[in-house]
Amino acid sequence: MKEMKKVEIVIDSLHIHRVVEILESNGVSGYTIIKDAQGKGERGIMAGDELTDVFKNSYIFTVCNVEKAIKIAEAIKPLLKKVGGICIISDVLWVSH
Amino acid sequence: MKEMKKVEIVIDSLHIHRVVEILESNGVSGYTIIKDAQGKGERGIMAGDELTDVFKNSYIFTVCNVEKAIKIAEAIKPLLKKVGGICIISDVLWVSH
Amino acid sequence: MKEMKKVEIVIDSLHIHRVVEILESNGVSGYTIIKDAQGKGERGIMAGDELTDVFKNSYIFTVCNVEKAIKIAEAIKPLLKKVGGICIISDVLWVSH
Amino acid sequence: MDTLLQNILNPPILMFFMGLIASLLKTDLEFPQPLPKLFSLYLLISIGLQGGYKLSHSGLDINAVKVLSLAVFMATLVPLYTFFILRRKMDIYNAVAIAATYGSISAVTFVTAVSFLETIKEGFGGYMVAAMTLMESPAIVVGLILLRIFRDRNNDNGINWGEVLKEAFLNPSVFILLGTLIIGFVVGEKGWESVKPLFGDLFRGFLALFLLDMGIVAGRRFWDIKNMGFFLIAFAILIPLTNAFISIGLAKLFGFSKGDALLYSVLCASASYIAVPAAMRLSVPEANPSIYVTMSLAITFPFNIIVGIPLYYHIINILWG
Amino acid sequence: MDTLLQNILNPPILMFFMGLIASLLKTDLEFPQPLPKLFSLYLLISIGLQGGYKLSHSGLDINAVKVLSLAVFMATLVPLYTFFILRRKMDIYNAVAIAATYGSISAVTFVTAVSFLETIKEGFGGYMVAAMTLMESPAIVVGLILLRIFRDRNNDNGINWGEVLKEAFLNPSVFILLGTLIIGFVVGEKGWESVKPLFGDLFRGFLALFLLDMGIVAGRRFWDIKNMGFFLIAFAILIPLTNAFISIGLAKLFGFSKGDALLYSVLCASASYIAVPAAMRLSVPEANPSIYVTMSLAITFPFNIIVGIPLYYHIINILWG
Amino acid sequence: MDTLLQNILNPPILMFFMGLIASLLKTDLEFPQPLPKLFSLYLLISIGLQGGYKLSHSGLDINAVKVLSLAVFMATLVPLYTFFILRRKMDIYNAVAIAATYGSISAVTFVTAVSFLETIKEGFGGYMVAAMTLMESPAIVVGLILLRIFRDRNNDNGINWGEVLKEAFLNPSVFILLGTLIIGFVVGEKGWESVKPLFGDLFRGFLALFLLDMGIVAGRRFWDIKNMGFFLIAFAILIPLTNAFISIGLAKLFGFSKGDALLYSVLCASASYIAVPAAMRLSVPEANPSIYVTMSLAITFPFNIIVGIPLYYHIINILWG
Ligand SMILES: Nc1ncnc2c1ncn2[C@@H]1O[C@H](COP(=O)(O)O)[C@@H](O)[C@H]1O
Ligand SMILES: Nc1ncnc2c1ncn2[C@@H]1O[C@H](COP(=O)(O)O)[C@@H](O)[C@H]1O
Ligand SMILES: Nc1ncnc2c1ncn2[C@@H]1O[C@H](COP(=O)(O)O)[C@@H](O)[C@H]1O
Ligand code: NA
Ligand code: NA
Ligand code: NA
Repeated sequence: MKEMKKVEIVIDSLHIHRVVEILESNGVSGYTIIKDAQGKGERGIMAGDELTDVFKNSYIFTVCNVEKAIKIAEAIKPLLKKVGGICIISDVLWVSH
Repeated sequence: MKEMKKVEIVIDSLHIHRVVEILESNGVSGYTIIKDAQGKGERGIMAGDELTDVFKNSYIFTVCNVEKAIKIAEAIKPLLKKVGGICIISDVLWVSH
Repeated sequence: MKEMKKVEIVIDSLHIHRVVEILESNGVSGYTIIKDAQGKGERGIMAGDELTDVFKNSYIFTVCNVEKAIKIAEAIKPLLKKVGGICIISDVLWVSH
Repeated sequence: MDTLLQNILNPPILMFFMGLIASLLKTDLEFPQPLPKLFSLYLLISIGLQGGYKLSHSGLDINAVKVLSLAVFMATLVPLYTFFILRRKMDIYNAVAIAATYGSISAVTFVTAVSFLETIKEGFGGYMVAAMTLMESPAIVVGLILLRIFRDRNNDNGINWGEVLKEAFLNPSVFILLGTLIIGFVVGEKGWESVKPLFGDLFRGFLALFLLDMGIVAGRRFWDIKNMGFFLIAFAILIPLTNAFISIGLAKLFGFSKGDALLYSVLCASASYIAVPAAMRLSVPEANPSIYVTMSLAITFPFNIIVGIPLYYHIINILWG
Repeated sequence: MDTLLQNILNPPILMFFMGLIASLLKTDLEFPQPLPKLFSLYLLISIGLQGGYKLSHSGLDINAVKVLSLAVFMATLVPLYTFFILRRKMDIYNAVAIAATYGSISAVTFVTAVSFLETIKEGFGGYMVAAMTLMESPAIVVGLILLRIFRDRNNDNGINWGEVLKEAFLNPSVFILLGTLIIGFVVGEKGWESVKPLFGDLFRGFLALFLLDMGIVAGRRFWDIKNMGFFLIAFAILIPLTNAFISIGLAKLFGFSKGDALLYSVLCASASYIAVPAAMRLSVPEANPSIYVTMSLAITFPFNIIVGIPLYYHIINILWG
Repeated sequence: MDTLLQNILNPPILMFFMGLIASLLKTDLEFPQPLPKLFSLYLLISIGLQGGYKLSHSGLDINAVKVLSLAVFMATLVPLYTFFILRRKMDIYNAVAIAATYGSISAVTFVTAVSFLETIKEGFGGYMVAAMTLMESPAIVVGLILLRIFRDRNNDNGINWGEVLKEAFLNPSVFILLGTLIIGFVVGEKGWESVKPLFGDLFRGFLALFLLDMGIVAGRRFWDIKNMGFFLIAFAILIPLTNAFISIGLAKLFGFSKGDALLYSVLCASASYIAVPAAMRLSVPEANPSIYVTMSLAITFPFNIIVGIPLYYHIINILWG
């Protein structure tokens, strides 16, 4: 089992493709997306009940090594600053296959 | 990057608003909800396939400091005791924005 | 609060029942499933937009003690090797109820 | 026997069987959410609009008032008497939950009875939908009052009555039925005609789709039945029969029309599997949902739509002569 | 007054009220996604096919060209003049977003006006749907040009124009309307007849379902209104009125038919709550969506379908004599 | 040429193009799940009920038996001969998966052919739906037997035959078709009439919606095509043609009616993209789904509904004279 980092991001659904671009440009081996998430934060409630995706969040996480995790964190900060959302990093053991 | 706690809760969808009340009364900066989750536990299978939300779970997590995390854990115990569900706490690094 | 392990698995939806079998055969006290997940990995993009579940992922996690976690990891490797997906393990505190 | 066949050999009922078989054979056939929700919302809206429209023709005469009062009467009586039967065999929480479940009604059972009447060209009053609406909530309130009275004081982890009453009187089913009843009542001929292609003509088709899903869901709970013990299985069949007979008696006594009598008996015989379970889960979490939902969904519902409806109608035919 | 009643007393509008009340009473009534998406896609496809079919009969004469040009004219004028009004009261970002919102249109408001015309048997040109389609995008472009011009240079966190223009001209609403317009145009009588049972006959019913959902969603935003300040509330009612009056004036000047005039005024008076918010969220994230969405969804939309449509029609009736 | 135009210029096919363009232009137009599932379930139920109803009139005569046997024959032959062609170019796993895909059928292609026949007022036998149902499963079984025979012994990570056979004969598509066939057969005139407004009249409309979605999904896979190599692209067009010609030959030989011949050839020419991929993913995970799904969804399906159907019909017209 390899020691890796899990990077989790929550952002409004309209901007999820931006996050994917950042992950891919940092050469992660993969990622998992859960498209429909609700939530609340600085920008208020995202109830996901609109006809538009403006008030809907998406959740995405990737498992990668610490170097990539840091690079991703740096790359994603300005995006979060501009459009909102959160990014957290934690330790995981990857059951390599 | 700030060291924070991630508090995750799984509970039947009908009671998710109770969890939200507890989180807000503890002044978390936000939370993320994934409305539709299935699962199995002491109370048996929650297949989420009924016409009612009685057999459906929801998943919610919040990122907050350790003090709040502990307060939330204490506040949520009686609810979980009564209606079921789980609550887990883990360490995360918040990529502050 | 008990120290436990959180075992997370992402696998294509068609094979989720196999994972459940493995978890139950290792006597976990429960598990939580999020049925619809998209993602990308070695096997390419799983956009979850097909008429079949072939290109859709599911996400499942269980909270259990370290012994079970290791057993599960061992038992799930061959499955992941054959059909793809990932499995990660992390530390959590279980707010016992 | 002939009516029984006639009842079974129509698409909705057969679709129910098909769904039942599908999940007994463990095929992956399913209607993922929110499709079942769409079907049930459609049926409620459609039955409400039609009911309101019919009501705007028939009007609320003395006869209607009579029917409505008897509806409320049974919706209050059933949870009461069943509670005391149940109490002998189980803890108060499950007793309350099951009593409330059988005191309330199942809209789809009602709807199936309506389309049965249409098939055999038997009329009924527009106020019957109003009667159904009135019968949804009382059982919940009665149940919780019983709980309050008989629960041992020392563990009164207080019910949130505000929340509960809201669940009882403002749950989506009740609200939609009420709202669409009013809308159907006020829009009149022209208004109804404009939405009839969706809410009128497609009714049977959607009922078939919904029953297909009901069959699937009921099938999933099928195996829970045998774990349930003889008493509860017997209860899930005998109580509906009892309620049907009582209500047919009342209907005869108060001179209901045949059609009204059937719908009335079906309402009394049916058990809730949407509104009440949600309310009970919130107010009596100590009760085990898989017991009361399985009883009403996997036993009473199929029993009513397959055997019950034609049986009750047969009896009514004999009594009304 | 009579037309007002006639407008209100039909199922779709009443369903909107029902939805509104449902969420004001905090019932759990809701249409979970993707049901609202299904309804809105259905309405867009249906209006497009019908429009194209009508167009294939009427054809694109000089009159049509006139209407289309005036449509584009107003769609460009409105975001311009409203921007300068808004700019006095708020930062450039929100000013741009709100201006774009009111410069564009609401398909459902249009659709409601169409069914109003059908109810009172007033005809209109097949090109009106084309007009609506043309009016969706300009406001977005105008808004972003204004942003580019007036934003202080030093923080130009560059707009991705490619993405934005795609959002403007290739957003799903515009694309579906355009596509189905063409399809409706080419398939002719036989083709239209084959899909009419779904896209024609069920139209009113689906509109009712969609408005029920719109009522629920609008109700959820209802309380945000009072936090919004007098200026924005006034704006959300007076600007639509102004746009309606201007457009009615133009319609009279250029000799529109009554039906065309109503639909034209309704388009100018309506505000977008799907296409534009999405585009603004992507290109002007600094603006607060809950302001511009609440204004168009919870104030302007209800105002238009309840008061606006009959009012504009009343005025047109007087002017056209 | 004329039939080709007639085939293309109807709403469903044009909607397919619209969807295709939508995703080639990268618009966000999409039908989120479970809407596509709703449409496909609807089409299966509708085709099953109609087929069963037609069957209850025509009955299962010798001619029907003949058609059904030839259906099974081709469903067994195609995966066999294609396997050996494929085996020369690729590993056994992908060879099996692709062979099974082309051995089975596509219900929507069939349905499109049915509505093509209706447009040109050409009749066909009620047993054709039964034929389709019989043709879904054999290819899966044949494929897995081939796998078992030719796979090198030393890595036999055993197939779970129980699971696989269930997937083959009890997958939702087969089950629904079978179930609704029976229901349509037994309910008769009255029963069918009661659900016809939904399952009959709306058929074309739903087909249009579904093809719109198919276009979107096919468009997404469009770019995968060029990564696929000449052989597989050629295979995805030439094999359907070959199967169509063989089946037309057989149809002529055994004296099928024109309508039956077309549907038979379309079934043989079509490839599965729902039932078989699911079964293959479970039983042959070593094969790459994005190959066999892209081939059947992005090449063979469009080819059949746009060029294939009118072409096969043209040939039949010539041969039948
Ligand atoms: N403290 C938090 N814990 C969990 N999720 C959060 C937190 N803060 C924000 N989020 C999520 O991130 C989304 C956007 O956050 P914000 O930009 O702060 O509005 C919110 O809607 C939540 O879903
Ligand atoms: N050990 C566990 N790991 C993950 N999820 C669990 C676990 N135990 C319970 N859950 C989740 O919590 C829900 C309610 O648990 P319970 O109240 O024990 O039935 C279950 O349906 C699961 O979704
Ligand atoms: N590095 C990763 N981080 C997060 N999720 C992953 C990662 N790699 C694979 N996955 C998930 O596992 C699924 C199957 O992975 P694979 O078998 O590698 O295609 C992918 O579709 C993703 O959802
Ligand atoms: Na009852
Ligand atoms: Na406007
Ligand atoms: Na084939």
